[in-house]
Amino acid sequence: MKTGFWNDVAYLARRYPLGVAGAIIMTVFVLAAIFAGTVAPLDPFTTNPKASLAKPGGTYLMGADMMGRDVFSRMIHGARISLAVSIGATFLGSGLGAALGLASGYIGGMFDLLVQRVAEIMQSLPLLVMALVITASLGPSLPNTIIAIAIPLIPNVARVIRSNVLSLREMPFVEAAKATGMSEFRIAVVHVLPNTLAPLIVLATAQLGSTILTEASLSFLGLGVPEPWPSWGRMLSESAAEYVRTAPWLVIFPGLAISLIVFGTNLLGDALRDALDPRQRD
Amino acid sequence: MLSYIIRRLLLMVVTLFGVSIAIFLLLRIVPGNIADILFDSAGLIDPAEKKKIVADLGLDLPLPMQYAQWIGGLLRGDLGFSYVSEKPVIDEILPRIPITARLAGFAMLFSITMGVPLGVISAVRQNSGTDYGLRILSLSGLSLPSFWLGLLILMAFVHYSGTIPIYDRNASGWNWWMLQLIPAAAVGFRSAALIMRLTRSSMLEVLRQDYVRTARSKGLSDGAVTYDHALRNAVLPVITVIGVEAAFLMGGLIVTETVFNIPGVARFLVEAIRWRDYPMVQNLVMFIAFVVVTVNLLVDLAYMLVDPRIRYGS
Amino acid sequence: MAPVLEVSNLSTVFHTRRGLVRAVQNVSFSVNAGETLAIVGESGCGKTITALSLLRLIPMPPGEIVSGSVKVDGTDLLKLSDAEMRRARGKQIAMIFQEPMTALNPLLTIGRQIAEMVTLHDGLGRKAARDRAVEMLNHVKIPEPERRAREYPHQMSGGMRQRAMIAMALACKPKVLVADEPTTALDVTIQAQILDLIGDLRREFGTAVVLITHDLGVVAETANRVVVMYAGRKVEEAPVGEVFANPKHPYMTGLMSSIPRVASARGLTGVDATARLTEIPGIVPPLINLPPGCAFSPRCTRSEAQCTTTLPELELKAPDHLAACWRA
Amino acid sequence: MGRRATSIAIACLLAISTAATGAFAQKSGGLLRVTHRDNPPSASIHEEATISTDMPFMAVFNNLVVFEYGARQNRLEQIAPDLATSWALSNEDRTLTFQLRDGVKWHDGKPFTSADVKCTWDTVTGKVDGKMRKNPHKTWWFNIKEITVNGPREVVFHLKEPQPSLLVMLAGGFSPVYPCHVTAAQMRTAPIGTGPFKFAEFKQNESIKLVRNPDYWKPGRPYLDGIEYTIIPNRSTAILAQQAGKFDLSLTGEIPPELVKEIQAAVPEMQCLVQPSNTQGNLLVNRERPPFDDARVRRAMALAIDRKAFSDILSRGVYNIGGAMLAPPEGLWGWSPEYMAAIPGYGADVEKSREEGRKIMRELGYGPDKMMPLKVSTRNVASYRDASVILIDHLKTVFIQAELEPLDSSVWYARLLKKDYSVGMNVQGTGIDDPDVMFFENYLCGSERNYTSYCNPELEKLFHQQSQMKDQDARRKIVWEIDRRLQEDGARPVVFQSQGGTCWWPQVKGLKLAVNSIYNHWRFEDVWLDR
Repeated sequence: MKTGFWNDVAYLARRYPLGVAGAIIMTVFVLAAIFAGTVAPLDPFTTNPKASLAKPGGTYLMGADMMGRDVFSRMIHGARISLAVSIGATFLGSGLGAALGLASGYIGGMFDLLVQRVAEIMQSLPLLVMALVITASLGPSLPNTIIAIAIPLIPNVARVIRSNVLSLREMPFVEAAKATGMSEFRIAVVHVLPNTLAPLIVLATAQLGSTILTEASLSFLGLGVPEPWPSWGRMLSESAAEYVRTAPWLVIFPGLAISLIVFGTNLLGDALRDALDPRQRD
Repeated sequence: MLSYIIRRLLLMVVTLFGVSIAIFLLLRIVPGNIADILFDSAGLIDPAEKKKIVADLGLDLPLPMQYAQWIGGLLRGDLGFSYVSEKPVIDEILPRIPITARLAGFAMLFSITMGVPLGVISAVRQNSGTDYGLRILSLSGLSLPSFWLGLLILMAFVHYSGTIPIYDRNASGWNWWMLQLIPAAAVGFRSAALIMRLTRSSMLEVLRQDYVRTARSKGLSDGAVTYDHALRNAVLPVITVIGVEAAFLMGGLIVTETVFNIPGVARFLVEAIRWRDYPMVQNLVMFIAFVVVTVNLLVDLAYMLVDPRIRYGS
Repeated sequence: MAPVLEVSNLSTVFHTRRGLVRAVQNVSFSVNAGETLAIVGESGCGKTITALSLLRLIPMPPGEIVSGSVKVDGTDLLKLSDAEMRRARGKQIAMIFQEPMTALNPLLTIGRQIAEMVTLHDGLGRKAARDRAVEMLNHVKIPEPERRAREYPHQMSGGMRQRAMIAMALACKPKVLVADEPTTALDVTIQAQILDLIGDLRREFGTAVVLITHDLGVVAETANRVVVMYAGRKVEEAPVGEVFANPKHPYMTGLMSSIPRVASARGLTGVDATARLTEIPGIVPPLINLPPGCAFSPRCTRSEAQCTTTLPELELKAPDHLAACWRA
Repeated sequence: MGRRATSIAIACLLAISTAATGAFAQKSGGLLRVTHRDNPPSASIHEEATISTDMPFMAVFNNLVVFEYGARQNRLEQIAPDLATSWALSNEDRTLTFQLRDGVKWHDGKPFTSADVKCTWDTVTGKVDGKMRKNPHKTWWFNIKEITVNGPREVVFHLKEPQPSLLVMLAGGFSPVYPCHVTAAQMRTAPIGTGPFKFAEFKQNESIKLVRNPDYWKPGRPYLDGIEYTIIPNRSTAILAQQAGKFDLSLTGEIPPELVKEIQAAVPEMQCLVQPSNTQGNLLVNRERPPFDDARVRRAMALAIDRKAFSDILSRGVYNIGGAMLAPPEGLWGWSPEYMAAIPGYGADVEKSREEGRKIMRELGYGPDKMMPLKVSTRNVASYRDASVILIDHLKTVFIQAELEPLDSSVWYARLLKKDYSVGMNVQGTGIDDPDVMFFENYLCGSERNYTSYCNPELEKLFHQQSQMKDQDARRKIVWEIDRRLQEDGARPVVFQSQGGTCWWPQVKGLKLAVNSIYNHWRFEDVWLDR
């Protein structure tokens, strides 16, 4: 059994080398996030006037920011924030979207019509505008940032799941389940839901990266996860960008981290799409 | 066909109506109104003065009445006055539209002219070095934060050429083109990457189709097969994505207009939200929503034009 | 009379991550002008790959034609340059496909797709090519050809589309027509019409037809000669009457016994028409790592020790009747 | 070291200005291009308290009097005529009479008269409803009883008590004379003044344009054809654009000291001045909410603050350390270094102060294992947040575990007003370097900007006493005493006094900045371009 599993892993690794690269990148970041406390050499919040804008090297592997805080330690703790935002928002958005799409596709009728209209309304409001208004009304904080980024994800997910459900409803096994007198709800949960998981996972992975970028954009515009939490977006925007000439490390490292993790999620997302959703396979 | 368009137009009206309610309510959920912001900017609060402003602007009226006033005006073509500049909203919005429209247009143009051919090349040379290179390029396009990219571009320009490609309304000639194209490329990079990926996978899908084999069995050259038979089919999903991107592009425009200091509607909208300038935000969002649904309609019509299966209904 | 199409020792392989797939091995056959050769077998036995190999339409990579020759009027297609091969396709050797819905480009009109062929090969101008397209549509008995030429594939029925496909394939009067399961996707009544049409045109143009099918009924009605393929190899070849009357390979026997219609329709002997319909147990083996002996032996009711160890050669088992079986 | 940077900059400045006045080669013409950081809330200087409005629109107007242009500091002793040609005190210094300039016209052609002056101050004192949306400088005029006119060329300010500083406030950039015949709404959008430049255009979030007033009453002025402010909210973009030569001058006080160094390293010919930006970081403690109603807790917090660290981190040591009043050498009223060293919390030995703070907290039952939890509220703006982060870090040294609560700007002042906070970090601006402005605006019992509700009637008597004093040196002694007591009481501990840089290309001539205020030298009538 075990060798079978590892064989499969080896096969997948050969089949999707880029996906493996993505998975490795993600794993590194996730591990860094989980063990941030142990990995980070310094406290990410402690300011130190003597280390203000210290160059990379020595105690400060990636230099220090204006406040004399260690950039490397902040990057590692920042992985927590960025991953929390992206995973949280993706889960929340995809979860709500899937529930809505499932209900809408399955119940149909007026409810479906209503959900579709609402989705259309949400999609014609620019995403960043919605996120801006939501963060402004809830106030800047980590959970609020997650909510603000998650809500605009809902309509897209709901639509994909809905169309999936509509085609699944016509499938023989659903017909068969109906014939056995299974309740509609049970059919929806037992038969239809698991079959929407593959596209859902594909869609969610694709969203992971873009949520990180949205958080970075929000931070750039002065919203997003507030100080002193070291979100990468916050780190490379605002004051950091101003010191780019004397202290380019303030901009380069967080920017690279964002690009790298988004790159990783995209690689992984592509591979997952290939593996799970044959219709979209390259 | 005609009835379809009429149906779509009706749905558009319903959607826009929904958008108007949504934005109206959203804005009023947000804590603080223009009076708070004005007082914040002056660093003090005199409750009496604040109350007066609120009353002057009609912000103490019941919500349905405020909504009716706004929509009533909107239907008559009267967008009201900006709370901040105290000028007619229309005068604030109109001059900014061409600026953003140009940027968005060039960005879209950039992303299509880059994305489609590169996607085709990538698909035709599937699994070659070129393909891998292009795929990594497109993935990085989706991975770079656009404002970061914009900042790096600015920095590079200042460093190497001593000029800075930020908006300059007096620019002309070659300079004008540079100032249009550089931000357009910065904002269009992501869309280009997206279109490239989509073109590639769509193209690969199409290249597997029977009719491509048929075309080759007829003795057509690879070029004719790829561009005449396959590409035509492959761009169909790309067209839909262009529609979806129209709404997404707005987000990119906001940060790009900020980085390149372009006085367009996108950045203006963010400022208006910050100032709680309701008439400005409401009407701008309505305008943007209108553009988005119109683009979607146009995309669907274009789709019909290109795809006979939909045109003649099956 | 020299055969128009002469295929000898054709072998095609696919390089996959799981190993080398020998899709076609040492297949030889020939077809005379105006004749029909049927290639039969279950799906997965290499028929379609053989057909595609004739036009060099195998995707390369992963596919590769490793040996053999495909001579049309004495010219070996496999030795042509890519450009020469493109000129040969459609002009020398044309093909029609199984699924007329997907084999036609949905975004181009029927007329344009036919016209494209003649513009390419016969250098006709736009107008002339268009007239030729209409003429060909007329030829394949499509009513209102003028109007139909302006229509898109999805506006036509399946049978109509296959007619259009045939019109396209024959537009340049190719010497060889490869028809890959041309009727499988069609209704039974339409099937007969299409087969009749192919037959008529074959006689009219003197085209040599290679008909790929798994339907022995079709074979019985249209073919002159039959090639039976199994697991990428030719296992039997004979004139149509001979093969039905006197099948030598147990695989052919098995195929025939699973289709009562053949027997009853033609009243052929050798198969008990009243016998219970039997299916061949098992499936076509995957073409990777085939066993050393006869590939059919695991499914064969008459298999014996030799079958599993040594590959049987094709031998004349009767006049003009080749088969590869130790037990035949 | 920050001190040195400033003094070099000043020396530089003096060198340029003498060179400029020495050679009578002023050239006319040219458009002065200036960067701007944000959209001014309006064009009406009387309604705003920000440099965003003051700097671009000051050149549209004239005051009654102005600070002498080119003087190192804005001070009572160096006040020059503007629309008033002369002024005199009488009635035991309770009556201030101005003789007004003849033949001055508003930009719309109407003549300027004493009625305009009366009108302006009747409005800002609240006597007349001028339809202004807000009136942030109302407290400056607490002492004005009445304004009367004596013919079109004479206006009289009747004061409740003698107040020499009134002239200082009248000379500041925030005290332009408004036309009586123009509505407040128009003053906010398209102002009319008598100044050297006429308002031409104000595009929201885009640009502000002024053009030369050909009928300016001062002959031969201004030199420039116009001034254009381009709004660039992103500071790095603005700085890069100026370095690339797209702009001649930056919005004053906007460039952090550290970046000024960076700019001058990159472009050595760029002229820059780093000077106090008239804003200070305050620790606001809600003394009504437990446990901060306990003076010992407030004192422990005050002892935890390392002001030098704030200055070092935020500005590489450039920010001034002082009390409520701007510290010397730039400020007129701040403590001398010797005086300051004796004030608790300002001593050199921070560790000693913190040890004392820890002792207090231990007595209250806190320790390393039992930290006092706390929320530090602040505005969600970089300068506020950065200061709060440092504050939180410092509070840890006295067993206080604080967490940052960033608030949207619209919520921040509402929360302050409702006293809905425990500890806040505020950055507060003051228009003029004068004790009357500072004390009456911020520390008077019941004043609107007295966020912490600090109320000390005894000290308030001193406020009035210093206000009425004519001898400025004697007055300074009292001001020091007031300031010391404010800090000792922890009324609103001043953590740092910010500085900011202004940069311009050498072709900008005749620009003379006073060092103790950023608000008062933007008339631009003497500025010219050597291009």
